[in-house]
Amino acid sequence: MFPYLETLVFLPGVIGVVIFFFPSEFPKRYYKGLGVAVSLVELVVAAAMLVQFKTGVGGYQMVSTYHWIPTFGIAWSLGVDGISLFLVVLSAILFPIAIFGSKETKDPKSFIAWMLILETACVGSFLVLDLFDFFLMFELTLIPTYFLMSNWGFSLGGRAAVKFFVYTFLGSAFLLIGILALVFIHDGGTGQVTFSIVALAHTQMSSTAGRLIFLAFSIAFLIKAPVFPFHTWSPDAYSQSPITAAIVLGGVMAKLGTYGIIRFDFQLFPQASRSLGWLILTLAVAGIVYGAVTAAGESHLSRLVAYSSLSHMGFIVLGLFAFTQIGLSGAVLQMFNHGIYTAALFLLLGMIYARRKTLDTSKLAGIQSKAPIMAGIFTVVMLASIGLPGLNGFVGEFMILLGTFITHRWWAVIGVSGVILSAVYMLWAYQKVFHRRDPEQRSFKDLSIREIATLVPLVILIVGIGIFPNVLLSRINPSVHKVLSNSTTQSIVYHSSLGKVAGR
Amino acid sequence: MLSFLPYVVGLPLLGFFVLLFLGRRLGRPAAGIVGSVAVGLAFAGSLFVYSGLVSRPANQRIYVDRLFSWFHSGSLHVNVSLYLDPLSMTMVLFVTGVAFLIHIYSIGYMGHDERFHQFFVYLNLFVFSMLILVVGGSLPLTFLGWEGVGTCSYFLIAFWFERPAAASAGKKAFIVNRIGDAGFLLGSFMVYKYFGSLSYSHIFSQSSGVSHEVATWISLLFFVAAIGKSAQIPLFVWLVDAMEGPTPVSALIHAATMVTAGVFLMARLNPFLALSQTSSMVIAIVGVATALLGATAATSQNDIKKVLAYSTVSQLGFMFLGIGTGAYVAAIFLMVTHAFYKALLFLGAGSVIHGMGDEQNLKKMGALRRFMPITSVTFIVGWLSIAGVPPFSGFWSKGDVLDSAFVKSPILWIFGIVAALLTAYYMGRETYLAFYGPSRWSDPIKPSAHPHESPGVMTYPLIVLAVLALLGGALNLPFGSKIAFLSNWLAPVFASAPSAPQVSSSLEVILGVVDAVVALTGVGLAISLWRSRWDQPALEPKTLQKAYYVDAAYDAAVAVPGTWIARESNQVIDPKVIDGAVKTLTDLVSNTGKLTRRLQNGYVRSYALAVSFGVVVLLGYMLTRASS
Amino acid sequence: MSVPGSWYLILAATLFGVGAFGLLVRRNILIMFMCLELMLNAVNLTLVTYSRMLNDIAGQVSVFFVLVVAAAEVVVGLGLIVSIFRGKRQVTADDLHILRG
Amino acid sequence: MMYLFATVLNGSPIKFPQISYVSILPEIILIGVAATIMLLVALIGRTRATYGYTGLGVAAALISGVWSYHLNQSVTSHGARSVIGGALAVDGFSTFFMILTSLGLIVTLLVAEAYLYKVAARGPEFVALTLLSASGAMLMESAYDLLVLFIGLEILSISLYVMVAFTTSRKLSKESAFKYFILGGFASALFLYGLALTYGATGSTNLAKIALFLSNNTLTSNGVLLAGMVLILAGLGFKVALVPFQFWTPDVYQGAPTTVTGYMSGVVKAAGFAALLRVFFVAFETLRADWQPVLLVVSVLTLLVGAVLAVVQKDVKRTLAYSSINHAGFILLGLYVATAASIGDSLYYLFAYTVMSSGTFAVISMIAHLEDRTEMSLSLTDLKGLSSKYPKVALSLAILLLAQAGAPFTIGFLAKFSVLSAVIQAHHYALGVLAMLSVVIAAVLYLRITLSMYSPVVEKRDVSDEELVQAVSLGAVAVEVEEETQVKVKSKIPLPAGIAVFIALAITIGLALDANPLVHFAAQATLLK
Amino acid sequence: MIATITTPDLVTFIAAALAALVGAIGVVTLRHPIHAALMLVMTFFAIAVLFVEQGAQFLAAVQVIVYAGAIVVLFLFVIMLLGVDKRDAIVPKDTVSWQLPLGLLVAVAILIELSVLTKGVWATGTHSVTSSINGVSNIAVLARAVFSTYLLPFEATSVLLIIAVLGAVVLARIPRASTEEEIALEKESDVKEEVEQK
Repeated sequence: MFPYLETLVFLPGVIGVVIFFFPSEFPKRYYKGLGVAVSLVELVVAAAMLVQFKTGVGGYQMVSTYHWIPTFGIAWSLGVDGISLFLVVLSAILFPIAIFGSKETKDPKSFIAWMLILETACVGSFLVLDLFDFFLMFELTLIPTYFLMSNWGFSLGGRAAVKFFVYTFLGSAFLLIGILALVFIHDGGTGQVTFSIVALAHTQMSSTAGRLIFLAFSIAFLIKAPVFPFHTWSPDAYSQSPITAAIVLGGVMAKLGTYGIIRFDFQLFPQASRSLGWLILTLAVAGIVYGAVTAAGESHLSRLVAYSSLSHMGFIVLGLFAFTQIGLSGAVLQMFNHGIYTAALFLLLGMIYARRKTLDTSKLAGIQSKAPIMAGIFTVVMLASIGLPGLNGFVGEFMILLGTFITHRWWAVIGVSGVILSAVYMLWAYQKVFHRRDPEQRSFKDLSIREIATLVPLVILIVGIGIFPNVLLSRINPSVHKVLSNSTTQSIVYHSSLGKVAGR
Repeated sequence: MLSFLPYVVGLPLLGFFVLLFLGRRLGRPAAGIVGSVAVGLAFAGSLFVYSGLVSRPANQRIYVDRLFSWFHSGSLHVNVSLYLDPLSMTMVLFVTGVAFLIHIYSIGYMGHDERFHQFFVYLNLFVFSMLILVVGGSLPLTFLGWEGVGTCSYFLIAFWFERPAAASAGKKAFIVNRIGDAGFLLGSFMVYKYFGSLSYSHIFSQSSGVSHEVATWISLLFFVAAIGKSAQIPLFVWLVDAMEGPTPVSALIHAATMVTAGVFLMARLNPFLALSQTSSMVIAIVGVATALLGATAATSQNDIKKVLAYSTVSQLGFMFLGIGTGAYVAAIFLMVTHAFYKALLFLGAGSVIHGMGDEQNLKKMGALRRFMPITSVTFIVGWLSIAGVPPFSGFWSKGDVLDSAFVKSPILWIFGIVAALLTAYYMGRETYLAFYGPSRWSDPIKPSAHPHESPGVMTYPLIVLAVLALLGGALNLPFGSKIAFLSNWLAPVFASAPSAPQVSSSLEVILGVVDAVVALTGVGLAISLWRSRWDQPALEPKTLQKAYYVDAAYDAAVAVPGTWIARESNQVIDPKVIDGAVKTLTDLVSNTGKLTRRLQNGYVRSYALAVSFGVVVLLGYMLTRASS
Repeated sequence: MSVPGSWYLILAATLFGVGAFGLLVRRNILIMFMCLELMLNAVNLTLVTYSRMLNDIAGQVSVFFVLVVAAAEVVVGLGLIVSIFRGKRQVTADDLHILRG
Repeated sequence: MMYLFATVLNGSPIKFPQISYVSILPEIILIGVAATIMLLVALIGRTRATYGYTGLGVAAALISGVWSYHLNQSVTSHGARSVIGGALAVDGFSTFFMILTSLGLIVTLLVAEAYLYKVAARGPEFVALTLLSASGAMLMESAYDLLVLFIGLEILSISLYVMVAFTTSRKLSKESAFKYFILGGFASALFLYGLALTYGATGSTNLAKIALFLSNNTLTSNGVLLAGMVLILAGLGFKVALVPFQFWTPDVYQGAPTTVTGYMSGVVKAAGFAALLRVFFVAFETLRADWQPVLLVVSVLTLLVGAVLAVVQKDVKRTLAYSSINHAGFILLGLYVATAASIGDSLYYLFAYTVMSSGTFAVISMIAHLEDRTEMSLSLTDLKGLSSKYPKVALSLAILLLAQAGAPFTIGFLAKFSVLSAVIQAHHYALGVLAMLSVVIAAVLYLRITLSMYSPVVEKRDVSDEELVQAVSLGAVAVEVEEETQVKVKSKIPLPAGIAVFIALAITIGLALDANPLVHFAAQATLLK
Repeated sequence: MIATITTPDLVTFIAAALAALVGAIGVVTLRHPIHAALMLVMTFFAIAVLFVEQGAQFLAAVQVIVYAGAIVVLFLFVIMLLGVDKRDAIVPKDTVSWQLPLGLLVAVAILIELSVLTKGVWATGTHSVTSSINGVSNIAVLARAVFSTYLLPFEATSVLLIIAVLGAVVLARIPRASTEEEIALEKESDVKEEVEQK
């Protein structure tokens, strides 16, 4: 079989590295095209993988393993399941769009190279089945992002980049300790050093150890997502990144956190995930409300999106820790959806910025009368983000809240308030920016064909998934079911014996 | 024939897409015609579907059309399915019908607007959403329509978004509605939790299985949704602001159809209400209070549309009174007739505004009957109808509601009667201020304002609606069960309801007479007070003008502190407290660094001292380790 | 019988301490350097004493090497000092404290 | 002749030890080539071009490296041996370090080429001194006797004093040379005193004999021994810059010629650690309970001081000096854990660190050359605009710095990972967390340097740091990116330095992608005895 | 134990020890470098005496030749060369106020700690059998050791001497700023550095 996953993981990164070695005579204007082409190839491969993916199966598919550093028990192991599937597809969709929509003129060579490396890091993080590899890829995302942010970002991009890097790195520090602790506890029990998550899933440990390691893992993921109160890097990072990077940051990289929770927290520490779920749920709910309220007071659009992401990621985390099939499926679906509409929002912000050189709501007004198409598309995206039924944001949100309501009623009740508040800040901002009349009556060009072409795929996805979310859900559900049944089986086995699981 | 239902729903959607992509190219009036035709065909189609439904025996008049699976996970299966029963059929019919008329009217009314085609884009989308709302086969699908109409309402209120007031009003409507939506969502969750499904056919077949408490919770949560959508106390404030939208919008959305969705929802969920006397009572009380509040506020408004807006609030209150007292049919009956006469009144008001060159202040009108004969006549029909003067439709429908209120509790009835009296009065006041008395519009500043009758495209819908308002009572005349068409038609829907309160025919006659007298009294009062006068501050107290300052209270209690909290959260808590904590940590590091680096003072002796010091410490430690 | 080795060793330790103390408190570069030599001599004394106490030649051999090292160090060190302070009237270590922090 | 002389003196002949020249060939080559260079200078005279001498030096380093590798191979197949009367050991450990030293030496010499051009008159001497110094390092690394160790240490140090002082026309250079000399002398004295006390306590200076003595005898009074051990620790700790013996490091690193700084941070530190390891794990193995807590405290302090003080610095070389202190703490961490695996991990770390650090200073030195400044105190702001002027240089530096920070797909990451895994495997969780915290703090310093490289030269009003931070956290500003003042300077990157940096980069990334060789290599080097 | 010590030994030891100590203290305290250097010579001599007292005659000789004869002379040369006449006292207004007390404390602490650690037992090693010093003559034993066990370090010291020569050559040849312009530049850079540092 064609090595889909290997191609997906390595293609962009390798080409990205090669680009660094291109001679300086290579014409600068071709780099962007090259970047788009490579990421489109990636998209095609991802689509082919999507077609190959068997529905109704819960486990990993297309698994391949290569023993990388046998001394440390490290293998290079790839595999895809319903949870990672659409995150990979999401990355494959967003990268060509982001690169195509980029307007960076400075040093396009490095820009494209870093973007492609970032794609490898993102896709790799979703596809690897080995904790070491995951950590490697998880960390690797920081470097291109750091450079993109500091070199092509806004005036304070450098500082935001450092803040972002250090903050997330701090989380990773705990993650690494957690990984090692887990591996060596497993080693102590079985005498086998391995980083394979499949093998480590059945590690026996004391509940205290489980909880501590769970927290070590979680802190990294909560920072990455971000979840209240570990979010303060995100407004700075989102607002100071070049739009292209912000798309990836908000669209794809935030999902690394929630993906990590499902893949690692739930599968490796089912006990602790449940016993400490209330803590994370509370943070999630606090984030939903806090993010929305703070967004309402925000006047910078990118920062507003950052706070809204805080709120939305809160929803996703809520769905995860509801520990219901509905909530978890909804959360996985919502990860994809959030990526789509956040990316679209950032693209639109980029277009506004290109015209007005500001994203301050107090300096923008009356765009709708000058640019109805932009306003229309913005409205659709905004409504998707608010969670309007019929658009993609709704189904996930509904399932999350429903799933949470079943097991954690009061958290869901507070979470529902996010539905109200999201309308408040979004419409408020929309009114300021698009409605009213521009007091200075400046000209404002509507979207060009190119820009529309950038946005249309996303709008189609927004509407399409809003109506036919089953296309995704039918692939997501079996894997989610497996995750949940694994964790419940495990919790039973934990009290009796390990034999059953091993036999399964 | 029933299978034609998806096309009925789909036609406005088709219209929407055609107009969205080709609207600008079609230009005017073609875009308007396309929009109207789409809705017109939908109306025709719904008649066709109706004939299919009515041909079935009464107890089998439920048609479920499962189109495709929307989303599923675990035990949750939500389908996109249409659920047609007499209740939704009624809604489909009057929604498409009234909407068709208003579409036609809009061709004239919006004729000069620069975003003419866009108006129809929104209108068609609205009709589609409204249809989904009424025929949706499961709670999420209803919610889709519910949110869809809300969104269209937002678009249309803010249609003239260059005006800050319009933009704000649109936003306000959406946000206030969202509060209700939260109730809807929570209600749905409760339903799923206790029924394991969200589709109506499943829920209704098992509804008797839940406890009183659960039923109360579910019905109250949905009532929260209804309060938002149908502008009841305490969430009615958005509806008055919504008058910033074009008048056809006010007529269609904020009078005839969307705002009644709450009533529809409660009627749809009657099995739960049937199980919970508590929530029924709550609904009735909220309804009658709203009716009274709306009516009193309407007596003192000077804006021609705001009177109608408060009137709508008040009438919706009547409908909820009906729902709360168990008179579902009466509520639906009132809803339908209200759609006729309120649409008529709004369109009439629109005609006046159109003719007056966008003047809305009643105090600057007067004597318009001479210039706008058709408008004034149809408006008067609307007035008498809403006032409940026999034999206009309002008399019959409102009478039914009040009757059941009387049976339930005379106190409710008394409040209802007072509200009815006021209804007749304030509409009379409006009619007199607009069409009678001296003309006050010859404003030297605006000499161009020259009132004129509206074109045929606007007046014909008025005439049709006037006829409907006059004769709409025929739908459910209280003269024996055979003529009570609506009651029979809707009976299967409300079969689970314990028993609609029955009044003895003699009492019914007495109450009818009382109603008529009250209506006439109101009319007489209006005539006597406003026939020759137009400025009576004593009759227009500030408190009523401001609708008991509820809006201001919201500003003070929610908006101002809300803004403050948001700003504080954004500018103080996030950067100073949370990020501040992070920064404190980083500062701790850098300050430690700054302090420690002072030890590195540059003198080589000091470095040697440090080395020696290290040796001293190490030796000191070894002292503890040395064997004796 | 000769004086016990420990006396010598205590003397050496004291010399070492005095040398170290001198290094810590003096600012004349040359004198600091002399203190270093003093410390090396203290070590030499220690080594010779141990050599006697252990009846082992290794200690004396060590002294031999230390002498060579000290010589080399002095040559280079003084060369360094000369090249640094040539033409300056002052050889105070405290003048050299630009690098710090 | 020798034999005759000896017979005359004393009736019995002197038993000369068997000299295995093969085993000390690397040192011999270095010393021999150094001497040859001096001879050539005397014969040919000086030219401004020093290619020839550098070439000779590199060749010597290369050959001695290759030979060390050969020794390493033979040792792994035939087992370790001690040579020349037990004074030297040839084992996996020493050969590992000798290869590392050769590598560092090659990088240093290649980079020095550009620097030497500026001090042309003394170029050959510099090459010779570097070779001699490296031979001292190799001696330290293979020494099996404290006395040999001391001689090696002095060979290394004394030549280093001269190298640091090579550009004394600058005040900073003078100061750093002086400080290094005085403190180095002090440390030597401490070490020597420690040696003397150890000798007194155990009756020998030979590591094996010390170990044997200690395992055979239980001392009733081990005070002298402990004091000796502590003083030796202080003396060696000085060389590898452990807290509190680290004070010289920032000053000297900053003031020394960058080439020499690179050499110090790489080769010298490696040699110091080699000595430390050898002494403590061979001679004082039995005293583990006594020195382990000391190493714990020292390594924690070293980690923290290195990281925390680095982030408040403004000078690039000074910052890197603190970073090297932080690295030393990490290496020591592995020694503290003191399992076979952890020592291998420490060695791996040391190798990675030496390569990365040498490479980093090589780039810094290259920048000095490109900017046409002989020596400089390179502040962070001086680096601004570097990326637009020399993108390749900037990228190389960025990669090396990030590797030092522990970025994935570099040996820097694997190094940190392996040391940490040893720490965690030994259940020192809190220590692991602490170490990672120091890594996070230290990351700031690397990022700050890259940041200034990639930020444009802005000729605008100075905005204070506080203001900027304020602005970021308020998000109130969406200032446009200032137009850069584009200064395209087309200085040519010197080829030798380019090769040096390339070597460093290739190892940094290449040995991370295929990690097995180095992992095995380091693991085998743990065969200490 | 003291009773068994012969008087000449005791007297010699005490005299030499006193001389060494006085010399050392003199080095540390005397203000003028030349005086300090002379005091250093005294210590060296005293130590040489102590070497002889312990049977290390050869080393005593070397000590006198190398230290007193060569090293101190070198010191004196440098003092003359630099023409240092500025005196530096041990206690003048010190820039680092805590240096002196702390230095004293540390030095004393090291001494105390050492003596406590030893508890009078200084040499715990076993007596050597293989390389005993009770040989024919001190020089012969020493030579035997140097050429057998310590051959390698002995050879290595030659490298040290090369370095010493090389170092001296290099350091002596360091070019001074030759032209006036360069001197000006140097001063300027010095000032700049100082400013930067502050």
